[in-house]
Amino acid sequence: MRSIATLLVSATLLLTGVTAVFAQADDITIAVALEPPALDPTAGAAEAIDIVTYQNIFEGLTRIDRDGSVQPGLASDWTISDDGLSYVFSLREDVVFHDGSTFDADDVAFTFERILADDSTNAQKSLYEVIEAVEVEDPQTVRFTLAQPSGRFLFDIGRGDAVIVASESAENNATLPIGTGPYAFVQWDRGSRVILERFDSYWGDRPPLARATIQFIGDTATLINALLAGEVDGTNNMAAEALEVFANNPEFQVLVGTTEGEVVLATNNRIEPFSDLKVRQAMAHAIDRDALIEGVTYGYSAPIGSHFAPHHPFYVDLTQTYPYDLERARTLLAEAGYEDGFSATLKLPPVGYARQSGQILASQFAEIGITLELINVEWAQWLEDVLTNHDYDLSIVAHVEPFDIGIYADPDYYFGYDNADFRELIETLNTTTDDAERRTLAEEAQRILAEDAVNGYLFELAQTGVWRAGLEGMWQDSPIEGLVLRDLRWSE
Amino acid sequence: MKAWQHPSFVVGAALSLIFAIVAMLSLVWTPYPITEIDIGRRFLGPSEAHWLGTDHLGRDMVSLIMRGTLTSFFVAAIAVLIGAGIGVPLGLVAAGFRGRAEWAVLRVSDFIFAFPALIVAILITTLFGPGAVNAIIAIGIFNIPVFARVTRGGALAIRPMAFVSAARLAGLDNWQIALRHLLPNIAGLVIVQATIQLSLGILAEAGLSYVGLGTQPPDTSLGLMLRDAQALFILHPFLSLVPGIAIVILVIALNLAGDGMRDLLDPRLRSQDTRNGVA
Amino acid sequence: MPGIAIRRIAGFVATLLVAALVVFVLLDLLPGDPARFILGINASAEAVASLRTQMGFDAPAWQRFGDWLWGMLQGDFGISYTQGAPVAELIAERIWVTLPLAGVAMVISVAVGLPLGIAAARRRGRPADTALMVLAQIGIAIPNFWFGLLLALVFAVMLGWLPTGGFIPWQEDPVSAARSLVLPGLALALPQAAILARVMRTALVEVSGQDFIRTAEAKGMTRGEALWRHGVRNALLPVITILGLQFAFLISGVIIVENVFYLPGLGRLVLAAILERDLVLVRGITMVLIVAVTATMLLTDLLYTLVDPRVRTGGRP
Amino acid sequence: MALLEVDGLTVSFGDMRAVRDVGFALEPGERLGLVGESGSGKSLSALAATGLLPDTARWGGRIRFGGQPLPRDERERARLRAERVGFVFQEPMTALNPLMKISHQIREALTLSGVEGDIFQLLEEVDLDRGFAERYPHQLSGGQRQRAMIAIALAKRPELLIADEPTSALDLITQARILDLLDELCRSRGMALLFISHDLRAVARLCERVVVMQAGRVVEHGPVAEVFKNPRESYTRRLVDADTPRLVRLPQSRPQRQSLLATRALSKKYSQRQGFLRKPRITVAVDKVSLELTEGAFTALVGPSGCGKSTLAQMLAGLEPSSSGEISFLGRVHYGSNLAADLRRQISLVFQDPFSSFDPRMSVADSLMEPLRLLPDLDAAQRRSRAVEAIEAVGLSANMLGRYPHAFSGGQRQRLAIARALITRPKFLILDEPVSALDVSVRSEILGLLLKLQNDFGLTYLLISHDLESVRHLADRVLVMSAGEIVEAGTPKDIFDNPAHDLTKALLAARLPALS
Repeated sequence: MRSIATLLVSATLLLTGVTAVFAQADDITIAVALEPPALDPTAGAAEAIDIVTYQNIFEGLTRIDRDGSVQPGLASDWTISDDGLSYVFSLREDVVFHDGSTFDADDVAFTFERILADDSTNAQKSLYEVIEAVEVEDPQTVRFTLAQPSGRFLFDIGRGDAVIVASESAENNATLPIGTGPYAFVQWDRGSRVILERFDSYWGDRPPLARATIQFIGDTATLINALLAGEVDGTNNMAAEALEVFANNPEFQVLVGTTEGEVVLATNNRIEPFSDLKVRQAMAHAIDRDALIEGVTYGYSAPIGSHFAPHHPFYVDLTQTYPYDLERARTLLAEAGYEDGFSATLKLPPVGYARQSGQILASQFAEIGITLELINVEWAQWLEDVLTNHDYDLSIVAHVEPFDIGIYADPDYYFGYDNADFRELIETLNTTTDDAERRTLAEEAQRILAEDAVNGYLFELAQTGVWRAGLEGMWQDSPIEGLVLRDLRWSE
Repeated sequence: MKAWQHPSFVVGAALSLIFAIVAMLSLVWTPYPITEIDIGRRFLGPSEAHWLGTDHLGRDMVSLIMRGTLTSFFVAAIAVLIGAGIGVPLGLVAAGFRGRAEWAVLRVSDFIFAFPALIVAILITTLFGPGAVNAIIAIGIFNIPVFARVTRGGALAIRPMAFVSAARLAGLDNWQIALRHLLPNIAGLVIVQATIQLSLGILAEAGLSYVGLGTQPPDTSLGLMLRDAQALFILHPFLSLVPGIAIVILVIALNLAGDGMRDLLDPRLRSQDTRNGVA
Repeated sequence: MPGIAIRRIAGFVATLLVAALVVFVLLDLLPGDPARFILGINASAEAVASLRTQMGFDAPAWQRFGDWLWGMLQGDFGISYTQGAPVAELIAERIWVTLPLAGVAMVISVAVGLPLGIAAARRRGRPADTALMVLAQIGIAIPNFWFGLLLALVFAVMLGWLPTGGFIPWQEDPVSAARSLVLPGLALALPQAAILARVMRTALVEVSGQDFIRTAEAKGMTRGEALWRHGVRNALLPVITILGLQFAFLISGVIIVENVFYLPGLGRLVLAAILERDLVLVRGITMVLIVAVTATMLLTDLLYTLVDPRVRTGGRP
Repeated sequence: MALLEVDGLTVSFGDMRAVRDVGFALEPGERLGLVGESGSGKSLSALAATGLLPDTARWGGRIRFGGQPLPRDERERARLRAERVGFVFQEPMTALNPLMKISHQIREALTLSGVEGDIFQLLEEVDLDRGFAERYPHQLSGGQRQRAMIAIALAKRPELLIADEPTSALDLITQARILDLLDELCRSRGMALLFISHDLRAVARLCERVVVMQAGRVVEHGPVAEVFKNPRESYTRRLVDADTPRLVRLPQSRPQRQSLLATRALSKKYSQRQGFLRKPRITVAVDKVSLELTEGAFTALVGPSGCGKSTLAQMLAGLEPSSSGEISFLGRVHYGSNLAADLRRQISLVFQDPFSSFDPRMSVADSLMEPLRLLPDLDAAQRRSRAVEAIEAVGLSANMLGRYPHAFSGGQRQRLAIARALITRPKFLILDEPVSALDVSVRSEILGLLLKLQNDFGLTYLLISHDLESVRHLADRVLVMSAGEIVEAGTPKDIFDNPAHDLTKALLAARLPALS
């Protein structure tokens, strides 16, 4: 009898004990879909790494702000030589790493040597190969010498791939990240969450929240439940179909913004029939972007007409280059010799937008006689088949790197787009530092891609944040991969 | 006892049959094509044009349920055929030859049982890519030991019967005895097990589809419909309830039919009702 | 008795060896380059090649198999490609979610399934029996991921009694940790409990037709007493066999339910590892799960031997 | 006042009425036999009298125990059984809980009845060594189990012992001992006995009065001596007649002294693995048997169960390989399983159990014609005519060929089994207990048929039986087998008059006295 009573008591405790710990004033739990495989942003491409670490644990010489602009980071100031080949950075003085060691120019040199080393596993190593030399002039000054001028150098060194690490701790950053950021790593319960804590010796403004938990929840339905039950305070990316749950709920705020992700119908320009411009134009005419955007993102995304983010200052609206026109599409197909249409495969990676876009596009292309066979693949297989071996007809994927129009200049890239004029244009663009000139060149590049209909340009992925009411300081847009915590605070 | 006097068998068999007919019908006709996507018509409630409304892509739910049932049935049925096609001969060999053959069959089936089914299913779909075919293979492999055991058990119960010795006396070898006497006498058992594995297969397909490794769009299955509707559960619970309830009813129907068949076929269980009745 | 135990244990070891070989071969066939996966879309071929060498992919297959096996015997499962941490450590972190979860589910299913099965068998043919068996049918037929979500919706979102998911490590807050396992445990246990109830009922009905039950009645017990004192223990024999198999099913169910309740267990780890081509990790977890399932089957075998004197004393096989 | 009074008892399962209007009474200390063939309702009547009917049964009528009506309340009835009635059932193998030690099962009976009793004393009373207390049922032989069962029944010091076919699963020697034990216990304890059996001799051995039942009704009752000596009802008379079959062996039409089959030092050993590393245990089933059968002879092979007689038969029929030794059949040597196909058709076997000897999924015609594959030259018409010939030879009609086995009674099935055995026109027939599974009333019909067929076709018979008495009038030669060896051989007269071996003597001693 006693044991039953004990059992009952413990069961009651279990059921009614501490329920959800509601957010206190300086504490937050944020849900993100993917768990990073490791926590070193300089040794892996996964966006999930940047979500946790970028500008929270680690910082670079520059940092990208919420509007995409380049701001001073660990470098308080810099000068650029007239030929655009030499950059001299003045470093901040009062910076310490989370392990207490001080930050100086040697750390900068170490970081870039590590990126450029032969056995480097930095995913974006090619971006930094423009660097010829990194010289320490004094503990607070570093000089970078470039092989050629680069219009995007300051942006690139502000990316997660180039955050500054210390030689003493770099090796362990995958599991025990030591950076200079406003938040220090506390613990990582694998499969569950990462906990960060405000770093009291941070050089900059003291962030309002003392503690942040990043919880990994992959399943949308589960995420909705967790938000509704008050177990998490927000997420940077809620599946579009579920936004309505929160849109009219006074306990939540929905923040829709842009990202750097252009969703394209990647087309293998190397092979028939896609090597034929008319076929690509016909396909472009057959895409009903509005229906697609409504269907996939419930209207939360912006259409694009070329490979360029709409929120970028250099953006040109080219969505009407090949407007939705089935008649025109059929005519073009006929002109190309495909009166009866053709069949093609569409390889889709395991992300919701790709799988759903694929289904809708297949239905749209069916109208002009193009039969798409949908092949769903996992990322590993996608990387091998599509990206590495170019063994595909069509695919749908989001290119999430900021300002990545340059990928079209590589004829060996998986699109197989080989245009000498475009290559020259991009080369000029890369070495141009003057803003107005850069704008002209970028606009021209967008136009070429749109007219050549290299890929089907679908839409810009939206950032669809859902946050508990009363939370402030979130980034509405996502000009760079990351979830920056420094400005978050609870109102009152 | 006559079949129609067994109410749960009648209910189960009738429901299973209805599902099967509806599923087969989808091969030649559905109210709307299931690949026809019309975003403008999404999330419609039940109406005359769409009896069960439309889903998040504006597809007709009735058509989807029909086709989804077909896929679920098909996957489970082929997996059962694989399991029975390999498992039954293995079981017969084990019971018919005993000795080393039996030892080997038992070890192999123990071995398959020891693998966590879903992990193997995931490995298989990773090897060959996700899709219905690989779901079939994965589920089918786990049906093999089940059928092997049922067959062996049934055949071992038949083997000591005098008519088997009579057949041996008549010059039949082990193979001939297995085919002529053992197999026909355990056919009922195998069919019962097939019904039960069919219902388990449907659940397994749903599970695989849930982790994204089962049926792939634009095709659909009941499990995939459930997965698609999950994130919409709060906004449009109907989209989850329809395939969910369809799975529950279908699985129950198959189980009832299988249990009923077992009652009807197994004279041992039947005679329990008149236990001690003959003395 | 010792002879039987030794034979069973020898079979156990042999099964594991073959399983290790199968797992190794199967995983070596997987398409997709793990190095490419880690480094992503824009990495250079050079970086990929360099990573491959670092990961020791250049040795011949048999040698890698041998190294792996030898390592496992010493508790070294290798280093995860994607997480850079020892696999043994990663598994050790997660296993304290998965095993307790499977355990909770097992306990719930036994605690619910067996009494219901006995109750139904006692009331065989009466409305209570029918009602229980209808419930059992429904329990078997509900896909457990769906049931899990419904549970979360009702008990976590609507009632707020239990968390919707997530997991606080045991050492941090054992009560919270235990609370996190209640709903997933229930979701996992439902079909198992339903199956157990049916097996128990069938077994008991079958046993109740046996002569020794009549003997017990003849001794002066009521039918209920005879079933309880003599029937249940005999009916447990088939149930024990089923329990071993159920553990294997539970392990599969765990993978799905861990996803629904975002529990940091082996199931989610292995799923992610497969998708990321972290072969070392997949292999390690698969082996651990196989060991768990095989060991459970071994245990149920031995338990059977304990319960049934016929097996123990080498009487009837 | 009667101890047990049953009046107008009916028991039914659904629409099936198994017992109708049955009545009998039992005085304290009296012994009553309940006799009938299977399905006559005798066991149900006894179970009904103490409230042990299965749940699915409905009963009506008047049952009084010690003058009081049988309580309606289940617990009260259980109490009655616990304190006043002991039971012994037919199948000792399954009547004991396999998971409990014997001592535990006896103690339970003591506890339930509230009687102070000593387990060892009870075991002693049923002639069981006290060491058996700590054993499990499967570690006991059939006779020992039945003794344990009796000890359980006696534990409560019952006024009435109900014994339901307590010996029919046991061999003859054990049967005689159990009957002796029951007799002695009833006598020493002054216990009443309700003895249910199909065996008239056993009833005559134990009981004072008898009730004869047929198809759920009482057909006759009265003192044993009277009923069995002068049966009034034809049914009873049939039963009594069947007890002493008056079979007439026709004189040998073609007496032949030619050898048909001979064995030399024929042995069969089984090895059973005991454990992973232990040596296998060798069981010798047949031990260097040498025998000879002459053409046209009727030889009986007699021995207790487990003596190896069936294994020997299997080797002779070519179903089992021998471990050593050889068999010479029609002048050609074989070793059991390598019997040549053209010789196989010369040997047939009739099995004990008529219910399992036909594949329920095959028509009678198909089953009968199965052995014809040994005669591949026959065409379809010839095969058909063989089947007709065979089925008519056993007294059934050709239009039954299309039916399935379930449509036939036990006796008919055994006729069909004989027809199948004859279809290849063999010279040699092995009869493995061909009538022991049949009701007594049809046994003599089948035996008569076998004798007639032997005469008609000049067959050589080897009849296997555990019952020496039953072969007395049939065989012209008897072989007695014990523990794998043939221990005695001779004419029935030799054997019965001058038994040499202990086993033979024991078998003869175990015979129950004939009714008349």
